[in-house]
Amino acid sequence: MTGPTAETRAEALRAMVLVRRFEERCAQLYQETKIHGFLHLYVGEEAVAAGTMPALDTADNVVGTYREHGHALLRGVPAGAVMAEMFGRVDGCSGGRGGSMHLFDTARHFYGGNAIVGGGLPLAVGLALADRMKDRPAITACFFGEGAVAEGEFHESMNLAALWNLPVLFCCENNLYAMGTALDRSEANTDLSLRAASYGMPAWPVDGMDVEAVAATAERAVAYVRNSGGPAFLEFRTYRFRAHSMYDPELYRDKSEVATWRGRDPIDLLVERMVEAGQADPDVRARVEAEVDAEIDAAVEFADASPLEDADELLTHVYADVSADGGT
Amino acid sequence: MTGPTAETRAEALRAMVLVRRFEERCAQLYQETKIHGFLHLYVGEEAVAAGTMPALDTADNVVGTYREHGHALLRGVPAGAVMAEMFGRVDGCSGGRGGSMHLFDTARHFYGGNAIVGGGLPLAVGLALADRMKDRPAITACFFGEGAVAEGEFHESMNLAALWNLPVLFCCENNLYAMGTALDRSEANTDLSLRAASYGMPAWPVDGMDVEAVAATAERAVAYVRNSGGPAFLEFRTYRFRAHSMYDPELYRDKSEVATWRGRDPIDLLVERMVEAGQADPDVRARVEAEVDAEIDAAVEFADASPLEDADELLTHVYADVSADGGT
Amino acid sequence: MSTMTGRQAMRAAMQAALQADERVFLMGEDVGRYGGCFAVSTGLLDEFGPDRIRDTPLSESAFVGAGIGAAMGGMRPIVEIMTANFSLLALDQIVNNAATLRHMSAGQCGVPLVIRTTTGGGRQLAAQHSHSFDGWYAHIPGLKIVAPGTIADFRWMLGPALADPDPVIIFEHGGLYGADGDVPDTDPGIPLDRAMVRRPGTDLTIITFGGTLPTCLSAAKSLATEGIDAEVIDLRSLRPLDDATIMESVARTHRAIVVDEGWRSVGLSGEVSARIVEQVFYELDAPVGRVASAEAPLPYPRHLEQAALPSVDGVVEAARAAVQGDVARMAVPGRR
Amino acid sequence: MSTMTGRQAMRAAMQAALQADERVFLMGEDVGRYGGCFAVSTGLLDEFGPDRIRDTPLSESAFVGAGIGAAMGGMRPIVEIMTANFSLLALDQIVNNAATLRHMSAGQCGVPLVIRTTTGGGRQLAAQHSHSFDGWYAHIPGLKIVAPGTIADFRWMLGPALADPDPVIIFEHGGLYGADGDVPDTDPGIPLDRAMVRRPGTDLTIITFGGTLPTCLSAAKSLATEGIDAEVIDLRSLRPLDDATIMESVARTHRAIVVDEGWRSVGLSGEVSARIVEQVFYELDAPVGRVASAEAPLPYPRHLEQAALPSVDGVVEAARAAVQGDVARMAVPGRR
Ligand SMILES: Cc1ncc(C[n+]2csc(CCOP(=O)(O)OP(=O)(O)O)c2C)c(N)n1
Ligand SMILES: Cc1ncc(C[n+]2csc(CCOP(=O)(O)OP(=O)(O)O)c2C)c(N)n1
Ligand SMILES: [Mg+2]
Ligand SMILES: [Mg+2]
Repeated sequence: MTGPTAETRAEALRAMVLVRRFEERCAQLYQETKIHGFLHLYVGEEAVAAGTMPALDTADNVVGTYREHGHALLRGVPAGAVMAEMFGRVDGCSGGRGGSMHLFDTARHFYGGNAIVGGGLPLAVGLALADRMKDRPAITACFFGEGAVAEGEFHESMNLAALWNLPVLFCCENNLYAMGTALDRSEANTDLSLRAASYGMPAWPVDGMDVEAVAATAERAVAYVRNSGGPAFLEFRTYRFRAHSMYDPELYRDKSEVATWRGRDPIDLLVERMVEAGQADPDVRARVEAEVDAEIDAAVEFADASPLEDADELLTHVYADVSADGGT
Repeated sequence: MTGPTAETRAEALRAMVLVRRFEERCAQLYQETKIHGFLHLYVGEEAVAAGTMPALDTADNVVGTYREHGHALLRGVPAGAVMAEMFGRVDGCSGGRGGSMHLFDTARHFYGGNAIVGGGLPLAVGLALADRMKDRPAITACFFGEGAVAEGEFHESMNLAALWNLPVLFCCENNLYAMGTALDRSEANTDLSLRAASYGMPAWPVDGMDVEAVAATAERAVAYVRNSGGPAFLEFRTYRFRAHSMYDPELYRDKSEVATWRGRDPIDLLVERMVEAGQADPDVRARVEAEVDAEIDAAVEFADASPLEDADELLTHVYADVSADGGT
Repeated sequence: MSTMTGRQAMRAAMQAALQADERVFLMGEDVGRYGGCFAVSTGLLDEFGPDRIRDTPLSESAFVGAGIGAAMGGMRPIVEIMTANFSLLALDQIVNNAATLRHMSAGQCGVPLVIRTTTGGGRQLAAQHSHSFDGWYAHIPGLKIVAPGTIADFRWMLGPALADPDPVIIFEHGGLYGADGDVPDTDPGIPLDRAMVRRPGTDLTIITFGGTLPTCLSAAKSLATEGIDAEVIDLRSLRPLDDATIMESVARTHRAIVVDEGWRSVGLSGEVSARIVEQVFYELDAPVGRVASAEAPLPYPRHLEQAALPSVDGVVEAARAAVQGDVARMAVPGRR
Repeated sequence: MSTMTGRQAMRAAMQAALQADERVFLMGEDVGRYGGCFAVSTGLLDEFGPDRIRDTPLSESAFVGAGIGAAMGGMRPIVEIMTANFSLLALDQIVNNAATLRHMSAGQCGVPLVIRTTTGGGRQLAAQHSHSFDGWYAHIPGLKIVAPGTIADFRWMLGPALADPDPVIIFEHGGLYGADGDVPDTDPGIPLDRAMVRRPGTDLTIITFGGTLPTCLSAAKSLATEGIDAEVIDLRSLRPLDDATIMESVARTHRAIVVDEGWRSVGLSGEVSARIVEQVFYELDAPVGRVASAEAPLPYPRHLEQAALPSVDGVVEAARAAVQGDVARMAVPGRR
């Protein structure tokens, strides 16, 4: 097989850099108290979303967690709508009501943004069931962290998807920690792919820092799910470079461990390859950063310009029927 | 190794016949409206409890399901106390408050009697944790049906027991049906022992109709759990001869399938062996039935003679402090 | 008009819904091959097949969550949870997802899901199979909670529930599956959120729903023999509550008691009492009374279980107290 | 007397309990290595080791159930559930086991378990991290529910909770972890189920608990400036409720409002209102008022979240209405 083209690599690079710079800006805006609540950054894990999203069709469904900025952006949710959501403004992709942990864009089949660990898995099974019953060829990609594997909802959902042979691609982002809990203090058997296979579905581990390995595996898995109609499991071995959220003293891991992993920064790895292959010069990263920064500046401006929702709207969308406040 | 002695076999036979006749009497008493509510019979599965209980020490804990009459009786709960419980009388092993599904006898470390499928597994993990923290050598045997394997509580409990290396013996009574749901319509992977092994604990399947195979495997497993301090899983392949409960038209299985399994009645199997080995004559079963029937008659008399609890006691035991009704 | 049991009425309702709309399907434990734990769905598998009558594994959280996802995906699932007690295993999906998705997505994610579950005691099933969480669920914004108390409602509430764009939970009292009742042959078209006066009266208002409606109607009969003319209101919908119907009645009778099989504390009876006080306090000639289940897990033996549940005698007594407890007589210093 | 934050007070309480009784241990998500999601248990791992400060996997049902089993086995577990929202994943164990075991085993299985969980909103954590289920849990017989509203109670409620032979759930409002307060250096010995008058007053009674206690005290201050002397009661225990303290007060002030951060419908505010009506109806000069959270999932943006939560202004308004709404003035036909 011939290596990836310069174009593919340039796109993957741009995708990862966009997410990286976007979130670094979010961290800054959090300090400036423009963003509030919990903010979970994906820094270091960008290759997972950047490699997976291109493998999906527009009609496929995506279900994420509270660490989903990258997934939303790379699914095509405009950076402005994502930033406006973080600012809690009406032009946010969830009308400003959800914030960082609850990004939604059903027009793009992006079903959130779920802040209950494991809570999105049953939804993914149901979305896939609907596609099956309506004879739609779509599949559902469900992202979750390795910490979710200990939840009962993981187990029930894996079994149900396998039992009913539903088109769900389970995307486990194994970044080795659930908040401060290392995988081996959460799972008796840390080989998650083996565990997944015990439900009777194919499971592939993949280097989550290598966007091209991710892309190749994701394509294979998506094709398998679409053709077989049944589920598959992908374990992305990755790492979170930053704190779990903005309030994390990181007592649970050594700086040296973080440093080692930072040495495998997915963006650097790709740039190196591109340079080696003569597909780019060393300062390609700087150029792309400049490009995306312009996009991010525009997003921040857009968000800043967007108004707050009128507080009288508080009860709208509790029910479809506005008159039915359902309560008092 | 030399075969089991006549004594061991006689005891196993008596145990199985006691449970069989006791429950046949219960069915009759249910028709006579002496027993009410849900009544789940163990008929056909007696070899599991009869083979497992002798392997446990008196200080070991037992956690059961709503199909636990046999486990209670063979744990040593007097037949009278069990029958009185079914009658809802004060001398019942749960003071008459629990009925068939909630037999308790903490003096014998029998912790119920749980009517939520899978609901007993976390309790078993906790009982084992207490023994571990108090440096007691006891282990906890937890019985549940194969249907419970689909519950999130099964998954979470298996992982936690394995992760913390707690002395729990998970006893899965695989009778092939959860109410009307056959194993292969409940589990994507029907090899439950393999599934259990994926949590990183030893798992042994065993013929649940052969009381001696059960006893040998249980002894091995109990020894393993006690010595290693860690969990193990036993899958007893057995079959429920009668309806799930008293209201079950049994639309979901063929009479012929039931007949085939009845051909492997654990009591007959043992009697055949004893006769072959010259350890008993063919009418041993009738003799033992006569013996246990006398014991069961006494139990029914005892239950019938036991009074109903005074209705004014309704709120006692909601809390330890009687004065604190906690509500109004 | 035809006569049938609650079981037959709900089966007919599901059958009609399945025939009318191919987006509708039934999913739950033993709804198919077994014929339904309480024989409600018997026969539906043969008519509609395993795709639309789906037996699930014992995975309450996953199959309820799958119902939510399927509803978002354009289906109209009926998810059966065998008894309300087991619904606690799915509560994360119901409260954190079904009830919040539309609001936190600013209207993008509707969840047109119907959950059916069996509620209530009286069948000696003890503390893990007998509880009534109907009123308790009514605390949660984003959910609609209904509880049929007549066989006609067993037949005709499912339609509007399925037509509703939001998650509706139907609490079916196990004691009514075997009860007979008259059922109109065509949809009477009563809105899902409307309470109904089941017996008009002038002396006090008895407010109830579900399994205790028959209890209250019998109590009203016997109260009539002692000259007390009770109006009986069947709430039907616990969330939202039909305040208008309640207040109109209490403003006429000036006396009210609320009867709920759920536990008293922080239950539906307190909510109805509080609303009456908020809205028609100055119409009240006596405190609002409550009849609820004893605050204990329901025990197995019949005599204890019956002692714990609301009874005709208990309702009659509470009604008498409400009628006698007029301000003039009770406001004497001695009573303070 | 020393000054500390709610966080420090609860940490000190756990430290003292762990030192005093070797049966006590703490178990929950990230209570150890991480230092506690809200930094409450920081440092305890170093002092007591991983056996007694147990980090659990993300398995709420299993580790809560394990706490129940360990309590039956003679331990005195403190199980931390990171936020009350996640407790729904463990509700089967809490309601079907912890709350029922003693009763259905006729007293054989006591469950001396303490569950600690963070409750409440106000920190822009949106609809899956902000809800207050404190009052809702108070519906369940077999459980005891407490909610400290003062830093002193953050320090001194854990002891009696651990001494209690039954399951106690402590709802700790996240907003109070960072708040300062005076804490007695020795146990003031207040019974777990006793409500406290935090501010004596004569014109009306404001009944609240937990996170809204400071709100109500501020409201009382500002009411004083307009000549309204409000008594503020801190319930402390939501199950059981201390009726005596409530009724004694309302019988004096003849007016009451209940303030609860939980949703209004079928919540604690309705229960307190109903009990006041049942027990001191003839003492009331005005309807019992309620201030609760708007009936919607809590939204993320600050202005919407604040609009949804009980506020000082909201409490002041409700108090004014209660004081003005005396029977004489409001019972005119026009108002009917
Ligand atoms: C049911 C539930 N329990 C606990 C939490 C608190 N919490 C939020 S994120 C998190 C860690 C999850 O780790 P993992 O699944 O590995 O995802 P990661 O954060 O590493 O991406 C925890 C414990 C939660 N949100 N939901
Ligand atoms: C959580 C829960 N869901 C459903 C039920 C209803 N139910 C009672 S027994 C049973 C079948 C359980 O099958 P299995 O675990 O195989 O045990 P068996 O009855 O075969 O011994 C079901 C579904 C229940 N009691 N609890
Ligand atoms: Mg992780
Ligand atoms: Mg079975």
